[in-house]
Amino acid sequence: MDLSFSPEDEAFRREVHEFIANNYPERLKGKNRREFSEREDFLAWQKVLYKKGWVAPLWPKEYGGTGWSITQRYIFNEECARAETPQLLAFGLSMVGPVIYTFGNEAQKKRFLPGILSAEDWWCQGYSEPGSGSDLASLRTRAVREGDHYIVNGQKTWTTLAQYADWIFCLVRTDPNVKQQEGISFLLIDMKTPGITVKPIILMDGAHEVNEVFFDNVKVPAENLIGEENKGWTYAKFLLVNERSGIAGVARSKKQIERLKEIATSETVDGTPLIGTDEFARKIAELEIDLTALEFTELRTLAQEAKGKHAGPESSILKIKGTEVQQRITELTLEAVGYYAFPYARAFGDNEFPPGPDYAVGQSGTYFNMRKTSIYGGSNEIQRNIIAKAVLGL
Amino acid sequence: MDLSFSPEDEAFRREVHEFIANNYPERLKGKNRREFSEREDFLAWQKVLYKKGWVAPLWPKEYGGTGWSITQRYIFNEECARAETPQLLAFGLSMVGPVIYTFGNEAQKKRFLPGILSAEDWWCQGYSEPGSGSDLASLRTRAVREGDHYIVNGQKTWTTLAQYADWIFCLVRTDPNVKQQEGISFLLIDMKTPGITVKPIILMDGAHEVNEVFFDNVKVPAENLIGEENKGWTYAKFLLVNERSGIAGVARSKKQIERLKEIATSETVDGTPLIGTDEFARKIAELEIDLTALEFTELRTLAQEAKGKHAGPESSILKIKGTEVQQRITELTLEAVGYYAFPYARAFGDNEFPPGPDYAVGQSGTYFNMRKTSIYGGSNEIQRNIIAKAVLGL
Amino acid sequence: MDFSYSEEQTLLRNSVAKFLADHYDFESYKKISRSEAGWSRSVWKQFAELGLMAAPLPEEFGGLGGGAVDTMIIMEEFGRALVVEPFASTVVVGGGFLRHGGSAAQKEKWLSKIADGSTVMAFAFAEPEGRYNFADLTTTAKRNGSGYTLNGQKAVVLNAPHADVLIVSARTAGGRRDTKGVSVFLVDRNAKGVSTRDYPTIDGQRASEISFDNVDLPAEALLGTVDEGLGLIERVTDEAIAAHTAEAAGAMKVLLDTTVEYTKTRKQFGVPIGKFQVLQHRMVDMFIQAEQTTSMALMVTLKLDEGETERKKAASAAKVQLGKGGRFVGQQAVQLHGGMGMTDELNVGHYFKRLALLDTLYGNVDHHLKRYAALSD
Amino acid sequence: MDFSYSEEQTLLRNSVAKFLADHYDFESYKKISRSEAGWSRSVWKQFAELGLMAAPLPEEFGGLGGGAVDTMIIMEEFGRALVVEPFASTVVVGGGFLRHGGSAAQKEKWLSKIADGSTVMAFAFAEPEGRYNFADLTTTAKRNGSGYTLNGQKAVVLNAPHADVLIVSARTAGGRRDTKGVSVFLVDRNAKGVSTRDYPTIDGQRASEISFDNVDLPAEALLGTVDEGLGLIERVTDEAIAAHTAEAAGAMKVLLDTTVEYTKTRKQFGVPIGKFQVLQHRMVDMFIQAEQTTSMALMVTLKLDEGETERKKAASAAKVQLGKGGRFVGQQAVQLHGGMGMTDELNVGHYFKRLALLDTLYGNVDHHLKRYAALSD
Repeated sequence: MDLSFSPEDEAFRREVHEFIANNYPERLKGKNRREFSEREDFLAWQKVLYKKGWVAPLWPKEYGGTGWSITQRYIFNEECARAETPQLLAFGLSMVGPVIYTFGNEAQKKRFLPGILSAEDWWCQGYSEPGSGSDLASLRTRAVREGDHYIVNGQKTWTTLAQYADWIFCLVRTDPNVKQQEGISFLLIDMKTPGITVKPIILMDGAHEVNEVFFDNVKVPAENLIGEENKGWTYAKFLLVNERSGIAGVARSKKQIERLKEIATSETVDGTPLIGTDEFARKIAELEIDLTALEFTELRTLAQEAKGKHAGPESSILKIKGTEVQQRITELTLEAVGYYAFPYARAFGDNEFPPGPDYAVGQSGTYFNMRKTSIYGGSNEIQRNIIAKAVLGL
Repeated sequence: MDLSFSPEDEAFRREVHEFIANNYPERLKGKNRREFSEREDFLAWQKVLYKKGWVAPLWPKEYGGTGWSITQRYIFNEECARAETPQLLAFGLSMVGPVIYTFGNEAQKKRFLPGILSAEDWWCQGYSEPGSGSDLASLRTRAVREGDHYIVNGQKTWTTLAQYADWIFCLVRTDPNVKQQEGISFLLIDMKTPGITVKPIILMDGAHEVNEVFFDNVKVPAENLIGEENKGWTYAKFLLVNERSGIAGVARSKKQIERLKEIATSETVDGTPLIGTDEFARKIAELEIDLTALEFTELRTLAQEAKGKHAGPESSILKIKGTEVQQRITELTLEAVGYYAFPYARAFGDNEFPPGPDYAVGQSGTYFNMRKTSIYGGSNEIQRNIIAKAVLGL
Repeated sequence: MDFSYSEEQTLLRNSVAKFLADHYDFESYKKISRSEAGWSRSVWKQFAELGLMAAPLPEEFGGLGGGAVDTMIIMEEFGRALVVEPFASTVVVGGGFLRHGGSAAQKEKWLSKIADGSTVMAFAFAEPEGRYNFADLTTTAKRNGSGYTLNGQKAVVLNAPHADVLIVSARTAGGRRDTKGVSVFLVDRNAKGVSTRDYPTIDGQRASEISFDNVDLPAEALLGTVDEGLGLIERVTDEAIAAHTAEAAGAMKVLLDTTVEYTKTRKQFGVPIGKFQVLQHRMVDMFIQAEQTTSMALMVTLKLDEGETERKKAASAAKVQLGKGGRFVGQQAVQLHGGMGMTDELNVGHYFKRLALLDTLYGNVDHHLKRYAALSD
Repeated sequence: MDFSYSEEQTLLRNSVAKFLADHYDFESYKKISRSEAGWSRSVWKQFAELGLMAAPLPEEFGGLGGGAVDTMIIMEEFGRALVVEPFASTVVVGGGFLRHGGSAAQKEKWLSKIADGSTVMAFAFAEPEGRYNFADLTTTAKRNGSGYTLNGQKAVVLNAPHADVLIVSARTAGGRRDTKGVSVFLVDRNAKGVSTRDYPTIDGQRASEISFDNVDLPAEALLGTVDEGLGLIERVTDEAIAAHTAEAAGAMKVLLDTTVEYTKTRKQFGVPIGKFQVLQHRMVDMFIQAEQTTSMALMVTLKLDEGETERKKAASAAKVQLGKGGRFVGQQAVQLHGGMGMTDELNVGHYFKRLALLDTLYGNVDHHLKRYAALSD
């Protein structure tokens, strides 16, 4: 039991720190995620990390992972968050990548893993459908085997950034005559295949982040099937648990709280900084304390994992508390900026400055947008169902 | 739409105020409910009100009610709460009384209503059983008709102050072969009947408030059946809704908040009164605001009732918010008294002064004890089920 | 005490509700709020024809004398329909300043114009660094002969782009944040030296940043007593809070109804999600919040003419309930609609955003908790 | 960073758990806590024989050198069993004062007595009007030759009835609440001028009101540097907070397990109530609170030897989690047990009461939120 960092760890921290300082892409400087508009904005940082070999700390070394200890991963995350590097998109690196190296065949690993690491291939996720949100297994997109191809028909929705994607990994129904979970397969589909249409969904903050994806007789080579036909539910669940474990976002939230504190130092109430008022100071303290507890809950989970125990249903706690903290940060930020939360930031052109201080711009949009976090990736209600059943045995 | 009081109302307020001042029983002065130990403590105030004809403001005038307007009832409640008169026990006046005058026959009305009003008969409630809490209809106490008697066997529990009771009103199963709700009858039982045993249950604050009541071949005259045999569930539900409507306890809670504020004025933090600290002032403000909203929700409900609409399932909101406010008051009072919440007040004899200021004595016990309010009378979860089903149609 | 609506009040509610049902459904709202102008002058005229602007105003100045209860009725229905037209800023705030602060001549001149819909007003009180303190002013009005010269900046002035007249708070004496020395003026939006930057707000309304650059104000621009404007502002904004509490209650009820309906039809795991107990109880808590907000709207409306402390406490209490209740109901409505609740297409997000704005307007929960606590001492 | 327990630590946990399972079930707890003495000297001796008092103490003074992690392990198990014996006040607080403030002679004299179980200590810090400020003292210790004369009143001194030695905070200089001028003394409970009034506490422990009436203290009664005791008190009580956070985590886990078990067997409407989704999610939230409290116990334990600010923040953060989590878990355990949860007969109420006491001890949630916020500036 020990919280301290070894001299090697400290050296590693310096290395990461310097690497970021020296290699952070010019095009991203001063931009934040809400200003990313082009494909390259999302990929620039991943490409830098890829060259360094640091793009996939969670992957096994043989497939391109870094082989870092928990402590090193912790340090790396902290340094990235501190420097406010953009978060890498999860769809390739955290979602389909691990599915491929765990359940894919050699040809698939060879074909797909390099493109995921290098960001040459942009992946998106074809899980949700209009009729199936939390009840994922009720999905209806059909894939019918015809010779060495599947013919896919149906619709996916809430597909994040599909407008940029090269590939989509899909859950499809290959056997409609068995129990729901037993007739699902996991298919990789080239987004350029004829018959695929992407239609934007605009969210309440005005963002075009998610899409509907329609499949009209889309021909997919059978070699793009992961694992066995009709065993897709197993891989899907593996991916969901894997997704949960990274979702706490502790290092990022720490940084966001720092930002919030800066804002609350600039904003004043009757001449005193907002952060100097009892009520706001207490709210921030409560938030930080919640985050500290979450951080150590995550560290305890990671320590278990390091001993070879795979993250189990307990990791749902990280999703629940992680998103609660993230949402609360945006809520307090909204409070902090006062009336300047009102202007609709997206109404202003690229070269216009919206009214109010810079830090206030878009904060209400972020607050609205972040409501999604307790809905996606298995809603927080579903996560509680999981804990109730799998951990408490209810 | 008008909040003001007419000159007549103001005159009524003065009348109530003076009546209380002149007639409050000597034996109760300076005592609070937690110090009531004898039967007469609970009844003294009821007897005074009975003589004045003010004991049952909610009853129809013909049965001994006061015929007051909503405003007068509001004023009466406020004045009683202000003077901290003890609350009258609900079992006779609010529970079985209305059942008897609504569903009982003339003989029953004549036999029982006067004793309820005069407090000559102490009533207790035989609803809950060890196996049936929220699921009241699953009760198993049996009553078998034999000639002009019922023979009752079974057990009731959580029977408040049964140790003093003359009568118990019971839900009993008279037909075990039909749907649960359809085989229940409503029976009035003399507590002195042979075969009845009362066993105390001690609560976590050390109080003897509730009991188990055992029935071993208890012979009950058939004339003590209310309404029809096997229709008891209808009367039981009527009683539960009736109980809910009085449960908000707004006037009492106002007074309790006043007390809390007095305590928070005496207690100091680094030399300033606790109530002068931002955080405590805000907590009290939140509580008062919640109570104000509840007060007007109750007034809106009463206004509907005055138009002849019987209190419906919406009244569950009064139970939920009323008990939440009551519990929160005890929670904040516990916080206010600091370390002097620790001494176990019941360990001290009648002539011993427990340590700490007078106002601190027994506050932790009250906090623990008040947890019952979200459990009894249909738990707050059950109340939410009721609203979900009956109001929202879910 | 009497909690029943008069026949006229019931008629008023029915006629507003019917008009909005016929002419102001969600699609109309979207169309109007996204139009270049950001409001509909024709709807505004129809409101006037229905007598809505006149309803709460005094009879001697072209009103119908319905007072705050009429305002409450209208605003609750407006909240249900997401109305963006400047009723609150014109009738409640503008009308309020004139009723409580206007000279006989000012009342004569302006109240009838408000009542017949020919004038739109907006209240310019906030400043970039003033937050929720109405006395925290850097805008100044300096004596200039019999009139004043106005200089300064106002921030996020709701409805200003539609307004003919701005009601502007400015310092006429004392230092920043002094309670004495605040005055209120009627300013022609097209006056020389007034420049505005107009933009849409997050909830489909319009607002402006406004600068006043040596704007000449005649003596009759002053509303109420010079230097004593703070009490007037508090009184009028307390009335506005009452109106917006009713508006919020209306919005919450729509969110509740929409959510209940949605969960009855949306199926997951083979059953309507409204059958899941956790969601049922969540909706019950939404119901409770909507009911408590309705109660608070009534409470504050009926207490507006009581003593100053009572009125202020009532308004702050209502605003706290509006803020907390609105946040809870809005967030849960989105949550229970799942992904669909996040979209621009559904009405849910729009009500959520309106409630978020109302949460902040005239001071957020923290501000009003503090105000309430200070008044309770 | 390393989060794994050593083999010795795992052994320690197992042996404590086994001893308590064999000798300290709920019935034993009730019997002990309701006995005249209010604790069991024989259990205390057995704790000593198991090496529990020695476990965290330094090896050079008869300890086993296990430090704060051993304390955490022991206290979590004690929390599970509702142990009333004065381990925290003797080993954590008493031991802590000696380790951080004791002279070589004091350590020599006392630590071995603590380690072998022959001395019991209690910490007399609170005063009737001092609330949670350790410097808010009216008790005084005046120079008297080479020693001191102690006068004053201490309130609600936990475990004092069992104690041989009292650790007493008193003012040696400065005014009430000055941070400088606080000193700490070892006082024989049987010394002349010490009088106590003993009583049971709500959670089955014992406490005393103590007055000191011209109690003569020798020079060697002083712990640490004269006038500089406040820092020492904060350090030691932060360590105590770490221990009690572990205790609370243990208590919460029992409440969670008990509640889960109860709802699996208790049937209503024909199904186990644990099948109702609302109760399931409530228990999940209890689980989350118990896990977060466990994490906080670990966090603060590992940060006790970091810099002062880090340590204080860690302790205050843990105490906030203890307070909030304990209240939620306790209240919900009672609620989900229904009427049974209200009774003295079941263990639920007893854990609930212990958690309520721990919520207040060394400062409640409000106090520690404020302390945390002040340290974050």
